[in-house]
Amino acid sequence: MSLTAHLAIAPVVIPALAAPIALLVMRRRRHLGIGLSFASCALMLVAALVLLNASADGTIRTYELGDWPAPFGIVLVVDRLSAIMLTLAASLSLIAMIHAVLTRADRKGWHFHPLFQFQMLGLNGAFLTGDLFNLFVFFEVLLIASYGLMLHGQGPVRLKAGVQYVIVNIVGSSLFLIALGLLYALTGTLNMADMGLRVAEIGPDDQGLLRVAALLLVSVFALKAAVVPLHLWLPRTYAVTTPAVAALFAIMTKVGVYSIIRVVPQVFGDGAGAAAWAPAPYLLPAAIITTIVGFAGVFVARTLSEQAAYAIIGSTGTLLIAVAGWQVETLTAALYYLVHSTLAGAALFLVADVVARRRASFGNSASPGPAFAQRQLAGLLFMAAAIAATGLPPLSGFIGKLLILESVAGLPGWGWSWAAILASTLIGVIGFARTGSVIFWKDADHKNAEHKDAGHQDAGHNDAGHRDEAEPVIALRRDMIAPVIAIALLTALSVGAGWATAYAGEAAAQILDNNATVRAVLGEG
Amino acid sequence: MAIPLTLYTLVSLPFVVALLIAVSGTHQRSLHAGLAAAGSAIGFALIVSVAGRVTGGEILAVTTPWVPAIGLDISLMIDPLGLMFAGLILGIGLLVMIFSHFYLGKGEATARFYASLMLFQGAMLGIVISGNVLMLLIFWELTSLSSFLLIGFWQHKAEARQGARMALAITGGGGLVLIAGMLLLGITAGSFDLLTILQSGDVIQASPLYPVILVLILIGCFTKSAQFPFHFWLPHAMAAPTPVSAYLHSATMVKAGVFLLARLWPVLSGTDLYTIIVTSVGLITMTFGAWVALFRHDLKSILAYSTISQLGLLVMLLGFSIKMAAVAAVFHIINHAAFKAALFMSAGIVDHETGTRDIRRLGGLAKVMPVTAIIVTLAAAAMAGLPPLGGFISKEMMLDETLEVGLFGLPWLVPVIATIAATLSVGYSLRLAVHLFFGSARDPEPYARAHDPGFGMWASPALLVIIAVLLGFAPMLLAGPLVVSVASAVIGGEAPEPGLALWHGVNLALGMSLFAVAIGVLLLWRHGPLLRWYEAMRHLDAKSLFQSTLTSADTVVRKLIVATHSPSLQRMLLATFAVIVLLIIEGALTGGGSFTGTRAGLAASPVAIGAWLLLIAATGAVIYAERQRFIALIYISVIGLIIALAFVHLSAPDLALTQISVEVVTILLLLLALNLMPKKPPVLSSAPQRWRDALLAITGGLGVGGAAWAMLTRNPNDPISSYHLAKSYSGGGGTNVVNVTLVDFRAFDTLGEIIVLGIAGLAIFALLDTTSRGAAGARLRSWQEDMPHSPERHPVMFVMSTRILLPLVLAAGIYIFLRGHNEPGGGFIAALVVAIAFLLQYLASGFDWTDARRRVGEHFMIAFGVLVAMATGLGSLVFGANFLASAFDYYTLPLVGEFELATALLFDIGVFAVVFGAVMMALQQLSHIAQRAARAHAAQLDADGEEGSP
Amino acid sequence: MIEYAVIFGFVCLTLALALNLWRLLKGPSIGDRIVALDTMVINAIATIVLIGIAQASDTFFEAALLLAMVGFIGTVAYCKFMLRGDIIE
Amino acid sequence: MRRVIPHPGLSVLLVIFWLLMANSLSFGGLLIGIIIGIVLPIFTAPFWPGRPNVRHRAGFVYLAIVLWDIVTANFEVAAIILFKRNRHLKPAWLVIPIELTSPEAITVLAGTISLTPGTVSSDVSSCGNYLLVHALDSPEPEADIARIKTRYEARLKKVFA
Amino acid sequence: MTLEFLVASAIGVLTAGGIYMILRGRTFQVVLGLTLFSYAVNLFLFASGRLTVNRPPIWSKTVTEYADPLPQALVLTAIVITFGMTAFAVVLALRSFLETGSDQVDGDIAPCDANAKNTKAER
Amino acid sequence: MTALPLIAEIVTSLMIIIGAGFALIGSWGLVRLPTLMERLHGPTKATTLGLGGMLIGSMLYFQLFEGRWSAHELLITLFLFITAPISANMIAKVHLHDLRDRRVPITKGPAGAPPKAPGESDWATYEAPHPKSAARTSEE
Ligand code: NA
Ligand code: NA
Repeated sequence: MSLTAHLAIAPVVIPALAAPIALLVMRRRRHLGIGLSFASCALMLVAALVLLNASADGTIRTYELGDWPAPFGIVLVVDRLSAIMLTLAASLSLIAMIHAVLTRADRKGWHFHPLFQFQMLGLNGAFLTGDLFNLFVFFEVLLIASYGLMLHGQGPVRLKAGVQYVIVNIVGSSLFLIALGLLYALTGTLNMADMGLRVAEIGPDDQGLLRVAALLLVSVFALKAAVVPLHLWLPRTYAVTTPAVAALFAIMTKVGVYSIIRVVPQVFGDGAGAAAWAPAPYLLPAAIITTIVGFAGVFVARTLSEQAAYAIIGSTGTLLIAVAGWQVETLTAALYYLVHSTLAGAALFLVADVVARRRASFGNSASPGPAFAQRQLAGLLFMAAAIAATGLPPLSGFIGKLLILESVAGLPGWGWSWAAILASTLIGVIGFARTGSVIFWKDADHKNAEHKDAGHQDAGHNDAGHRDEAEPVIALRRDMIAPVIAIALLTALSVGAGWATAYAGEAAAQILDNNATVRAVLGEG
Repeated sequence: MAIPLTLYTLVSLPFVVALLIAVSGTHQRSLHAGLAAAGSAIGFALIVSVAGRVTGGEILAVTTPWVPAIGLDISLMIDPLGLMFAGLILGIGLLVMIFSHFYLGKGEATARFYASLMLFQGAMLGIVISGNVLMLLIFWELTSLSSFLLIGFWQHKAEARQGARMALAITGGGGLVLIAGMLLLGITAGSFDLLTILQSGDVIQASPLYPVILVLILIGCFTKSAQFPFHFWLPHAMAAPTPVSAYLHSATMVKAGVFLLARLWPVLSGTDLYTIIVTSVGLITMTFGAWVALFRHDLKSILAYSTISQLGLLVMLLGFSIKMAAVAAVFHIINHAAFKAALFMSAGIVDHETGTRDIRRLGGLAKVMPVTAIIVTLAAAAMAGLPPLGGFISKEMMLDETLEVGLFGLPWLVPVIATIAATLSVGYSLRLAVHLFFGSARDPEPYARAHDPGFGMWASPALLVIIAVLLGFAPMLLAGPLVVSVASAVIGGEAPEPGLALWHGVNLALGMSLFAVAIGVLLLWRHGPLLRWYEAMRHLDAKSLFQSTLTSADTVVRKLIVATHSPSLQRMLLATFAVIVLLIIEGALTGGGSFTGTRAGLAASPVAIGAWLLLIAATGAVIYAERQRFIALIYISVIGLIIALAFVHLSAPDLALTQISVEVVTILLLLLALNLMPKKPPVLSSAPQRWRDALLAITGGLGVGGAAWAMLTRNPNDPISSYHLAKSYSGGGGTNVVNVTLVDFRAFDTLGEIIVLGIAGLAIFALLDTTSRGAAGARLRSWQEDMPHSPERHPVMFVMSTRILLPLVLAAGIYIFLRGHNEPGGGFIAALVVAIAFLLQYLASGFDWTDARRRVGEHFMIAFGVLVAMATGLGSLVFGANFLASAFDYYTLPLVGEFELATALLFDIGVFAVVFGAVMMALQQLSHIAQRAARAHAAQLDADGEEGSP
Repeated sequence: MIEYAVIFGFVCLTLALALNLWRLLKGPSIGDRIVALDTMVINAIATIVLIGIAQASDTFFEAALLLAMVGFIGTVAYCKFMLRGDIIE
Repeated sequence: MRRVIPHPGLSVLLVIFWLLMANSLSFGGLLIGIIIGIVLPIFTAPFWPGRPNVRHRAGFVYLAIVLWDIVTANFEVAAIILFKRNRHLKPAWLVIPIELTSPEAITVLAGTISLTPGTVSSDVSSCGNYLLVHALDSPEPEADIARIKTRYEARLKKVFA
Repeated sequence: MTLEFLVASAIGVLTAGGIYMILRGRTFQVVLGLTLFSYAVNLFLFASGRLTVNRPPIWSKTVTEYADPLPQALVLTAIVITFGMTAFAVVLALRSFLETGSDQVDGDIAPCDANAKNTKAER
Repeated sequence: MTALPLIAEIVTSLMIIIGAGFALIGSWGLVRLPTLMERLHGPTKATTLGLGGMLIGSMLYFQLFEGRWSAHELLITLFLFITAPISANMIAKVHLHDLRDRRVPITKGPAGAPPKAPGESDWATYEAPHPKSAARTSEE
């Protein structure tokens, strides 16, 4: 068996090796550790790109761990959707990693690099696995790593927010287990493809239980995706997190969305009796409300990082509007917009950091401060990120929104969807224009400039006395590199939209074609 | 040049130039202006080069697929309409670039200015030569964005920022509505290709969606072209530098709405709905704008309202749905572009040279600024529609067409109002020229400063005025063919012969025109009293209305968002549990089926019932003693014990072992934390809150318990675990199926699981390592023990017993580890047991004593464990098997007998190391915090002291 | 005969556990509760052994052994907490 | 030999422990048991500074006596719990002067006292020369003290000589 | 009285107790609530293999009936993971208390509000 | 089973009954005895003879009925012999601590407050062990 046959496991193996090795070398040889971490991200990207390319022809690759045949062992499934998610995660990881290292955010606490790699391990595992319990395990890996990263740098606000974030997610994980228990009790399997086959054979007497399981499972995913009303954990958590981490977290809600896209058609598709498309009637209204709430948050938020956090919620809502259609076209739109919105969210957090780092005590709050270094450039970056986040042309958000608008047209409730998407875009634009014009255009009058009280400080910053607190005034533009890369990727996503949408379209078709997955996972029989 | 190349060059040139300017450095004023002007000139030349072919009836088009999934192609198309607009954009653009160079001061950020201006030029050009409506939308929104940047160019001015945001909100918002309209249009027409759409007028007008499409598109057009009631952003956009106003807010961007109306004229016009809406909006805007313009004092404000009025005129003409009106509109577009841009530039000159734009402070400037006076007077005459200028001709045509249209069944309505509007136009136009240049100087200060600018500055407006004049004298020669071909493009068929001439004989239109001039002069004469009357009236200030709407929206939404999103864990959890409970209920009710299944139950033994009672009682006790945290903890351990018993009873020995050992470690953790926390906190929630929570809790309990009951009373559905049972020994080499599952069948899960523990250990370390610093350190240093304590730290019996226990428990741990594959046990449980053995030493002999005897760091253990597990997994790759494939075999040694070696054991070593490392890490880090914090602080102080000394 | 002895044993142990619970809930002092818990652990060990006899299986021996090995740690830790606050110092 | 097996008693205990864990006698098991019996005492030596040397024969005698006492005393205490009314109970604190000096020996004595029902070792004096014992029913405390000293402490002195 | 009833009702009671405690609003109680809830969840997951007495999944040639081993393996994994999560939550609760002096999960300044006092909507 | 000697069955049953009986008696003592110090004697019953009986019963059972030599029950006894006195000692210390230092309303019990240790010293619960005392361990 050639090494390429094992490529499917690479996105898991790479960070799983990098993390412990980085942990071992980090204390003595810091640069080696950082280099390792970088190399790992780069290798993950290479592996993901190879898988992306390999999946282009429509082959669904499976990888039976321990050589135990599916459905008895755990199986990894690489289809186009997985490949897209892996590529996205790896790209994002590089951006976040570059930013963390260049801004020295990785030095503001312990174990940034091991935790970061473990986070990637969790993400990649979740995107690869074809086993529902294994999905749970990787959820936990990515969550516990995210707790560590979220609290990186600490400080009271972060700690307080961390408590809430952690507890909500522990509750969510518990609910996941209940749903898993029900599904195993009913179907006797954990393999998703197998489960999809077995739900079709469940008797009428067990339909209620099956539907409960389906709804429970999807609401756990919705909690991760921060769908209203299960979104309340997100705004503060993301707003106070170290920006490089928040940028990486842009993909965390998408894990929830990914899971919905992965599980619902495969397990609760047409054949699932009472559970067939069980979450569908709630998904669209929830998505619409999420969109509005998210961008309303952008409209009223007073700091860039908060705006970014709300933008994440809003974009997830928009994304789910498309997902809720469950058609090839809508899923195409969803996948394209998923990639876009993840990068856009990351760009926003990074730009917020660029601003905060230059405005000292004013942080990234929308209050006029003194002029700061590279203000125009930062403003330009912000504008680009905001354009991306709101979905204005010329960046990919616009194409994404056009895709969604076109694909949902004519579906039930499409008028609401359109209104929500367009209205949310407008309020988002107004919100970003307001904060942007205050931060980048308005100068503080003298009264304001002297008024630098402690409450003003960006919550994300460390308390006094932390070792890296006293950094020199930013003279270099190195912290702009990561956001520029993010925006460049968004540009590439616009320019290559034809190719990207074609790939997404084929991925969408593959998602909805259960038979193909079943054949690939369980064999021809 | 080949046509595709020409088109692509045309549309990309401005962007390239913008980029060049942006990267060319900040102090290159002339270079910036030069690049911008050159870019515009080249573009203009390209347009001129194709003009002949286009006016000759050829449509130049090129298409490259971009996003086929949505029908978005890179499609460019130049027909006469596009040609005319492109010419205006580039021609006036060139003049504006030149003018700007002289207008802008030395310190201005010219790079940003010209880059934004070129960005706008590209976007605007894109709108008019897009061959795909989705492309058009992209450029449409880009003009809003670039206009935002340009209006806000003087960023330090509040009115600039506000004006920019307002313009963005209105035009950007309108653009979004337009998106909806265009998408529906394209979906209805079956294509987003402009030419296809233009040929689908019948289909679209027959569609039930037509009214929706129409209204949506019109909103887009009206917002962009500042039509009532969306007009108010335009006057505030005048905060932009004057060249910007001249370019965007008179000649080009505001015409985008008019352009789109013209572009879609064949598709949308001709219905009653269209005529009524477009005509009345245009009419109202034309009149209203003119009326307000009459009373403004700021030159640019006068011009802004006059622009609104003129745009209304154009919209109205297009709304008539009459071919000849369309011809009139086309001709007026050209006229207006010429005289209005000239006027704006002149306003800029006046501002530049006198330091004010307040018409009340100016007057008699003709003496000191003769050139400017001539330019403005001629342009104003054109605006007033006085002969012999082009404006006169187009106004005549307009008035003539009004006679053809009856609105609301009233044939006189449109002509009468149009005449009134024309009158007002004459009024404000004359006022502009007369009050500026004639009479006496009203304020000596600006007058004293005033003089004509240099040639560079007045050349551009002069050229435009010459065009405006020539358009009156030789309209057919200069504009005739263009107007005809453009009008044909608008109409989508043969345009009627326009007959552009100053003199059409005595007709009603001439009468109306004369009336307008006469009354207009009257208005100027009586302007003073009129102004006092006007200013005595209350005016609805659209800007403050907009601002206050936005502010109150902000306040309300903010209140809502803050109220609902203030970070409250309790709310988050309430929402979560409520959603779950509702969904469980929904699922059960909708799904149907019976609550109790058919599986026969197992009879409960007395000890089971006893244990059950214990568990229920202990749970109740936890709730009851909730705030007495220590006692609640004791009750919790009872529950843990009962659950371990339950696992024993229910054939799950591995789980019992796990439960017992995890329980011990958990209790230690909780006690360590509790020591530094309040032991008995005050009541937090009110009685109603507690009842609410209790209700939710009971419902949740019923739901989950009910689901468990339903599950337990059903027969299993041929679970995959029968395979595991069958293959455990033969395929996995172990008889403990649970362990074989953990280290073999589902070793990947276990890998993830140990990594979770390892990460938890690392994260805990990261979290606690900083405890000695900052607020936490201060709190720890000042921490007062809240209970009286015994002075004895290490009770002798305890210490001595743990010393004999250590080797014994370690031996037990090794045993549990080794036999885990075949009997209950395994790496995880063994690790906990071994960890507990060492924790006992910490507990009895203290942190320092034990820590000093520790040999391997926890970080190493965690890393080592993960690496061992990974290496085991990767090892199988060497043998051509998949990741984590296991191997085992039986060997026989003399005396020893048969024994088994399995790679799973190696994997289990990894499990052991990670679990041990993580558990030790968590407990160690959590113990002795206060003392360690004090010590760390002292060490820090020492270090600081040493650093301070030389 | 052994069956009856086992049933008798289960009844005794169940009663014993119930009595422990009573003391656990009643207190009055913390020490009383800790004693009750400690006794409960021992009775639980006895129960596990008896289950082993009743099921003629020594699969559960490890559970009993483990409880005997580590069950007292809870007791000791609770006591240490009452005495010193910091259980690992 | 001393270096490899510094504490033969502990080593033997571990071998027996291992065989009991395995619950079977096999050569393989014995082999592992011996390895463990050698390795673990060395490995855990730092955690038990000054491991005392024990006289094994005296130790076994002591163990036998204690086991016998446990059985008999248990019946006595059971009788007390079942039949003696609280008001007839005569609980008492016994203060036992001890001559043992090593903490290990004191611990064994205290443990013995606790294991033989009816008495619970409650505390040691801060100088280490008195043991505080609670007796459930001790009408004659002095006699109980004397019994403990002669029956247990005296023998322990021989064990930990 | 069947074992199934005992287990199901115990799961229900533990869930209810857990939810109630989780909603208490102070970190330590919440952690205790999570512990209760996780007991319930582990039992639930375990119960997905149905209840079996005296048939532990230790393979032997002579035995044909076993308890379902898979849920047991899953619960073991779940217990371990829950332990890691609980440990982290406990530490975080303590750390947050030490940093802020409050063990309440709510009632802290939101960054939202902290910045609001310096930031008025621009007029 | 019929082949088995009746005496074996009787002895095994007896051990089980004795074991369970003692466990119950110990727990009953926990309930009925007047204060903590007296109650502390109850668990030592369950520990020693109660559990001991049960374990001997188990050993006999596997030996006689299953035909397996089983002695690992002794290990449980071993561990309990080591751990039970520690538990009792620590609980007694808590009681002593409660009596004098914590001033919680607690009945001293029929035995009253413990006498002060003779000589200069006090009980270790009230006074940290002296530096050279045998009661002092693990201090560095
Ligand atoms: Na597992
Ligand atoms: Na004990």
